[in-house]
Amino acid sequence: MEFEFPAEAERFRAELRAFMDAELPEWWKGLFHDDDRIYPFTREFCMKLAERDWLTMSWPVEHGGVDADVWSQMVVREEMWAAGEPRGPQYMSLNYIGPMLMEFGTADQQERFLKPMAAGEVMWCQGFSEPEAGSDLAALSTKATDADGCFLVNGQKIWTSYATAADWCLLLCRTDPGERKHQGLSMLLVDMNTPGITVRPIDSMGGPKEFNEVFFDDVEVPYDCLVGPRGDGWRVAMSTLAHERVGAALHARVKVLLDALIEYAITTKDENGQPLAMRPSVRSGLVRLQARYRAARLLCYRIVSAMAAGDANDVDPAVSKVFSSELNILIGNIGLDMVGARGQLTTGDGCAPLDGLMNDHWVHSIPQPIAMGTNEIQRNIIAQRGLGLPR
Amino acid sequence: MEFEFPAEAERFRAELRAFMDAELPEWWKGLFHDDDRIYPFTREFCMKLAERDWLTMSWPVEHGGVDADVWSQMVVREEMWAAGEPRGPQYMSLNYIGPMLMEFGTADQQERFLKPMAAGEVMWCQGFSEPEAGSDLAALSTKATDADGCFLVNGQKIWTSYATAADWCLLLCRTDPGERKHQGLSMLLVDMNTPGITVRPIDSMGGPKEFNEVFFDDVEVPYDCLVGPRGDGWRVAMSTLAHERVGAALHARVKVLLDALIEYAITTKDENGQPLAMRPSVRSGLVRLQARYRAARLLCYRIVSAMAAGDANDVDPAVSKVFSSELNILIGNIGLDMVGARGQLTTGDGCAPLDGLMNDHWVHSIPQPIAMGTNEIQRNIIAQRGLGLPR
Amino acid sequence: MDLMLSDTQEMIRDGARRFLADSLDADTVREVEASADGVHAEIWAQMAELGWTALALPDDIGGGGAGLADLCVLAEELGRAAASTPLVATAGFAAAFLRAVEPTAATRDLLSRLAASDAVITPALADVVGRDERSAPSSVLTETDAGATIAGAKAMVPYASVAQVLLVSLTTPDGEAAVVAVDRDAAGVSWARHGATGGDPLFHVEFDNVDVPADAVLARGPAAQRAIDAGLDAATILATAEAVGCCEAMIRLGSEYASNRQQFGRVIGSYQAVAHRLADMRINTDACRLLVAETAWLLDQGREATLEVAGTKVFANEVMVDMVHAAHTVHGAIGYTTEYDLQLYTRRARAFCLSHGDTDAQTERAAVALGL
Amino acid sequence: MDLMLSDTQEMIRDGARRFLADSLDADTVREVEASADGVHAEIWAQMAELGWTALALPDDIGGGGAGLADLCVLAEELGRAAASTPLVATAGFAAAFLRAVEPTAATRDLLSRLAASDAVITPALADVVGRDERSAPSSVLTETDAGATIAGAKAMVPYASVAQVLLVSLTTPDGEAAVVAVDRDAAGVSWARHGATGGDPLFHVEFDNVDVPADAVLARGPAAQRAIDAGLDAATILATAEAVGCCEAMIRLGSEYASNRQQFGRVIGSYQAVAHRLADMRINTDACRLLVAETAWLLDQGREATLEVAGTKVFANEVMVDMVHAAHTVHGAIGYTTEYDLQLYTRRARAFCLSHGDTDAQTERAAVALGL
Repeated sequence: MEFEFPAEAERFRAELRAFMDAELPEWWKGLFHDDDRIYPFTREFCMKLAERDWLTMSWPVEHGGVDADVWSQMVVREEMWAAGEPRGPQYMSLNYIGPMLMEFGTADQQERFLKPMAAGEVMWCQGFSEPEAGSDLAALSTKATDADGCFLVNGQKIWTSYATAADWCLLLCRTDPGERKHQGLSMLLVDMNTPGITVRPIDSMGGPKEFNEVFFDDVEVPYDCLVGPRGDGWRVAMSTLAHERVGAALHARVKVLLDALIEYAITTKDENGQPLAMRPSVRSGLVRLQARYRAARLLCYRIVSAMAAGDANDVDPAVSKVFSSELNILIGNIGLDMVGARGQLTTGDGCAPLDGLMNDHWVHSIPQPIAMGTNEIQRNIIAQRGLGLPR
Repeated sequence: MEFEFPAEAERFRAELRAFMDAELPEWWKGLFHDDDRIYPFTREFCMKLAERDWLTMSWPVEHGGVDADVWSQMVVREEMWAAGEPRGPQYMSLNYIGPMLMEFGTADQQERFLKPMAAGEVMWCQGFSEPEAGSDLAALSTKATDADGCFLVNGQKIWTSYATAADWCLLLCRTDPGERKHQGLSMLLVDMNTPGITVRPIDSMGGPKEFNEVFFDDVEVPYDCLVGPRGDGWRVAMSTLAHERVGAALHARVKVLLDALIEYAITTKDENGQPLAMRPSVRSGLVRLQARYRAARLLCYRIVSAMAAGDANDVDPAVSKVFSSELNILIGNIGLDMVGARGQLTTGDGCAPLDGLMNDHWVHSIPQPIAMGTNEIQRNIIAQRGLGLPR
Repeated sequence: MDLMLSDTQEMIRDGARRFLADSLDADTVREVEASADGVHAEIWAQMAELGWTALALPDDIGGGGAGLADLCVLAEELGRAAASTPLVATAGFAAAFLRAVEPTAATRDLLSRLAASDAVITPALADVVGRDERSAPSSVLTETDAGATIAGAKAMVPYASVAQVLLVSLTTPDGEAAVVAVDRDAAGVSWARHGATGGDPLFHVEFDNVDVPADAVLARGPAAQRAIDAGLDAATILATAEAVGCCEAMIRLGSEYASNRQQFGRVIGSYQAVAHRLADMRINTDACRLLVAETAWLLDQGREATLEVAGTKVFANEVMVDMVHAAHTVHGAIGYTTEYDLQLYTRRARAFCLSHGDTDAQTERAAVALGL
Repeated sequence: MDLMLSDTQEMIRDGARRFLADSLDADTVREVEASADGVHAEIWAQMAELGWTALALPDDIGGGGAGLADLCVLAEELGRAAASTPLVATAGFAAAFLRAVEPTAATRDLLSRLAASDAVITPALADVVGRDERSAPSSVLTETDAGATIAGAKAMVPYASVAQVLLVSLTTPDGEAAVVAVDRDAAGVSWARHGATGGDPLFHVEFDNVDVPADAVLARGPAAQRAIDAGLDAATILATAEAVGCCEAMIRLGSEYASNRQQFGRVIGSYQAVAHRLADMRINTDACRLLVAETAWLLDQGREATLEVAGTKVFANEVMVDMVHAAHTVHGAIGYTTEYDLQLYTRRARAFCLSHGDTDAQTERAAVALGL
């Protein structure tokens, strides 16, 4: 066992941080905020990452990557997530849409789609969930039927982040009948500028930009935009989601918040001149968070270690996801209690402690136990695949 | 609304406490401990209660009670449970076996069985659970078949508290076939001295006296010991269990422990002469427990208020049971942490804080979320009957 | 001992529920939240007309002669409807504060305005630099020949833009506490709304050498502190009753959603992960309501109830934080959208946990009251 | 960064698991618990023979040259089997303590006895009147012409009846801390077993003016305190590894039971109330194990790790208390019986949470280490 990053990964981290310090503008607070500058900025930022070979560094050289080792990839994930994911939607392209194309795409598709991804020029969104198909994804009903030399897509997707800005959509839909509901699905690549696509933003507690509904009304999708075998989209999707789960470094944001809270506790004094850090609840709260941060980080690294050792399994990512998302909830709540009554004031209010950081995090933490497979589904996976319990 | 006991109930409480202070011997620590004096003492104690009309005071006058009001009954429940239930198994006779006989028994059965109960002369045990029928009580398989002018009982019961000391057993068994599993059950009154009954004590974490298995091997039970309609035992049992749940004053023990912990915190000093009460974790722990104790008490009183108002429901007892049993777990754990490392020492060890009270309570609290219908079953009841959720 | 609602309480509950069902739907709540004052002025006016806001004031001054326990029944209904009104500030804090200070012509006048339901009187306690309402203020009261002058700034003042009178806590040059009734329209008073996540509109209020008459100083020294505590205790319990109403709404929404939403061919409410979370919400909400009722009853009896007020708040803070996340878990993504109503309640519940004395402050008060 | 077990660690794990499966079934654990010494002497002797108890001592003194991280793998296996051995006391505390003090002939001798696996050396730190191991002792060390004399009484001394040497913390007449190696068989030493719920036999040990040679005083003043801390840190992490093993056993028993027990026509493990509790146990146990591994690795590197030791203990205390009750919930009544094995583990896990620095003590150490 070894609990340090390789020296070259740490050197890379320092370089990357310096780059980000220089590139991230003052106004940048993270991806899901109400600011029109966000998506254009992420595109620009990704192109700069691409110039340095840092955008798709984990990809093989043939596809525009540099075959980076797993710990350098972890450095990227951590630093980006800590900074509120300035890559915007493109983390999806490089983490799992690209790898999916490498696994299931034709040579033509790889040539056509991977290059722009590696250059940081294209934004993708993911069209999986539907109103009636959330945890039960295989219940989806968006249909692609055969028309004149192309698919004709009709249906509706929901919770599609980035759909207002995206150039392409990775669409899971039903092309064929099947005996069981996860049969007959196919994965399509859909140009978001195709006529018949309507995007309706859904306002959320986190702001007006977080989710969308996407409606497909007789949308023509060329046959050469089918990835993987027709009717075998479920397998493609599952492989994709497995990549998605590995990509999350949810602990990295916790570290940012924890450092901010520790500094706040040390530097903030009450009217008797006593620093907040002397309050017993603050001491025990920060100690609990610090230990849990360590655990969340190690649970995430375990997945990578196992992958590197060729010993990956389905359960470890589920364990990590539940633990890290609940830690994000916990730090929001402990942090709000720490800063006190004014924690309910929002970013920009002159009286808001830490300029509303804890309130902002609290709001954005709410969907974490729900997103990327609810924690209930994860616990089912742990119980059934990890402990052998019956369904 | 009114949040005080009636004055006469409080007067009665003072009288009862004085009586118990005089009657409870030094060695008495509660019902489930390893001491042969316990059951004989409870019998003696109950006869003294009976002399004062306090044993079955809730019963109607015709059956040996004094028609006591509900709040005086609550006083009895609280004081007895606070003192570790010195009535022993007889709380069952007066709380629900007697009332069950009043509801379902024949005049002869009432004459025969209620008198000795009211006199405090008889101990009953409850033979419901079986190895394969726990939460799923209706799955029980102990059979009573028809023989020469009597039932012949064969089967096995488990978790039968007091079976080593009991004179009679309230036995739920299967007399007839039924389409559904809760049909064909009957309630029998079984003399524990009948040949064919074998009692095997099951040692538990709480000591050697807490549970038993009871084996029935061709046990003859006269037909006149059937209570309620043959085959309708499920209804009799459900009515009985409803009475059982109302009877619990689990909060009363919490009050005893809380008072002991508060006193301990105030009087115990660390090596710097600082009382334990100045520790932040002790302060917040005791405050949390105190608020929860109040809530547990009120949730219990709500059941009684609703009954008194003729407005009882199934959900309130379930709410009360979950809350109070979890509070008993919580006070065990907070209490152990408060007294520190030596909390793991057992009663009688000279170094054990509070003579092992918290350790003793911790052990005995473990089955509380399981007993009297597991908290999972109670939550099902709350969700289904209280919130209208589907099964 | 009787924990059933009284006939009066049932009447209040049913009346309020009917009234709010007719006059306040969720879209109206959204409009109110987006409005400049952040208050539902009409509902407040109608509540005043119905005599509800003066319900708990003595009948000899023209109030309803009922108790705080009765008012809590009303507050719970407001919480269920996510209604934003100055009830907690005015009928909670101001009424209890004014009844706790030494009676003067000025306090009698303010009380009779409350009883006549024609004033919003709101506390301005937390200084801009302080932590909360109980932190010693740095805003200053200086006596003058004509009366007194106040200078400073307050944060988190509820409903300041619709208030007629502010009850402002101050420190005198010799370090004594004082509370002054300030005409909100007096020269030198200005206000700006905070951005905040909860349901009550909160304001930053500046006092730029505001002159007040001598009789506007309602209390000084320990008496001022005691009266503030009395006001805060009543407000805390009333706010907890509102929060209980929010929890009831969360349970209602969650139960409806879980009874209809299907996944994997089953209604999700049949999964224990969902059903048991809702059951726990039921349990903790019931516990909170009973703690509120008992505490309000004790206050109505004039009993010392610091332990009960503070303990109730500590318990409510703890369980409501959990309930907020449980409610979102039950709903999945839909509950996070602003189109759906859940967020109206979860934001209010979370803000409640931070308000009216946080867990640290109330734990310490309760611990002292427990003799620790 | 590599969180997979090393080859050595896999070998230790597999070897220990095989060995314990062959030599220690649950009935034997019950016999050991009921025995006078409360220790599985044979297993200890065989572990010594296999070189496991000296595994983490440097090879230049005859140890195995491995690290605490490796020893933790062994400790977890002992926990899974509910084995009671002096590993934590001897290979944990004593070894780390002796390596932390100024080397003398006496410490070298003790270390070589540990390396040769022919001594049980156990800490006697907590005074009868103190709270825990870190409380300043009132037991006294007085210097004499011939060496020193110690007087006092210690509580909670693990494995005293099978120990050869006790490492006793004392206070000198001028208030300085000191640690003395006392021959357990020296005149004036007497012991009696505590009644306790955990797995380690604990003893009350009296020192009735016990004479020791001058070189038995191993450390004094701040150096003594630092060495005690080093010993306690190693013992804490090793004990946490054992407790992780207990949790693994609780998960194993719970999963087996839930996979077989039927109620309402379904295996109870198919109910989320059961399955998700077990899943949470899996999550928290994994988290504990990784925290233990990282912390042991830091200690092996000679890094400052107070924050990590203390934080790991705080986390373990919190989650293990929950896991104990979750495990009993999964099992229902059967888990409460002594015939069933669950109680062997839950009693150990709960006692662990109270031992090796309770949450208060470790929280404070961690908070200081965090810079608070």
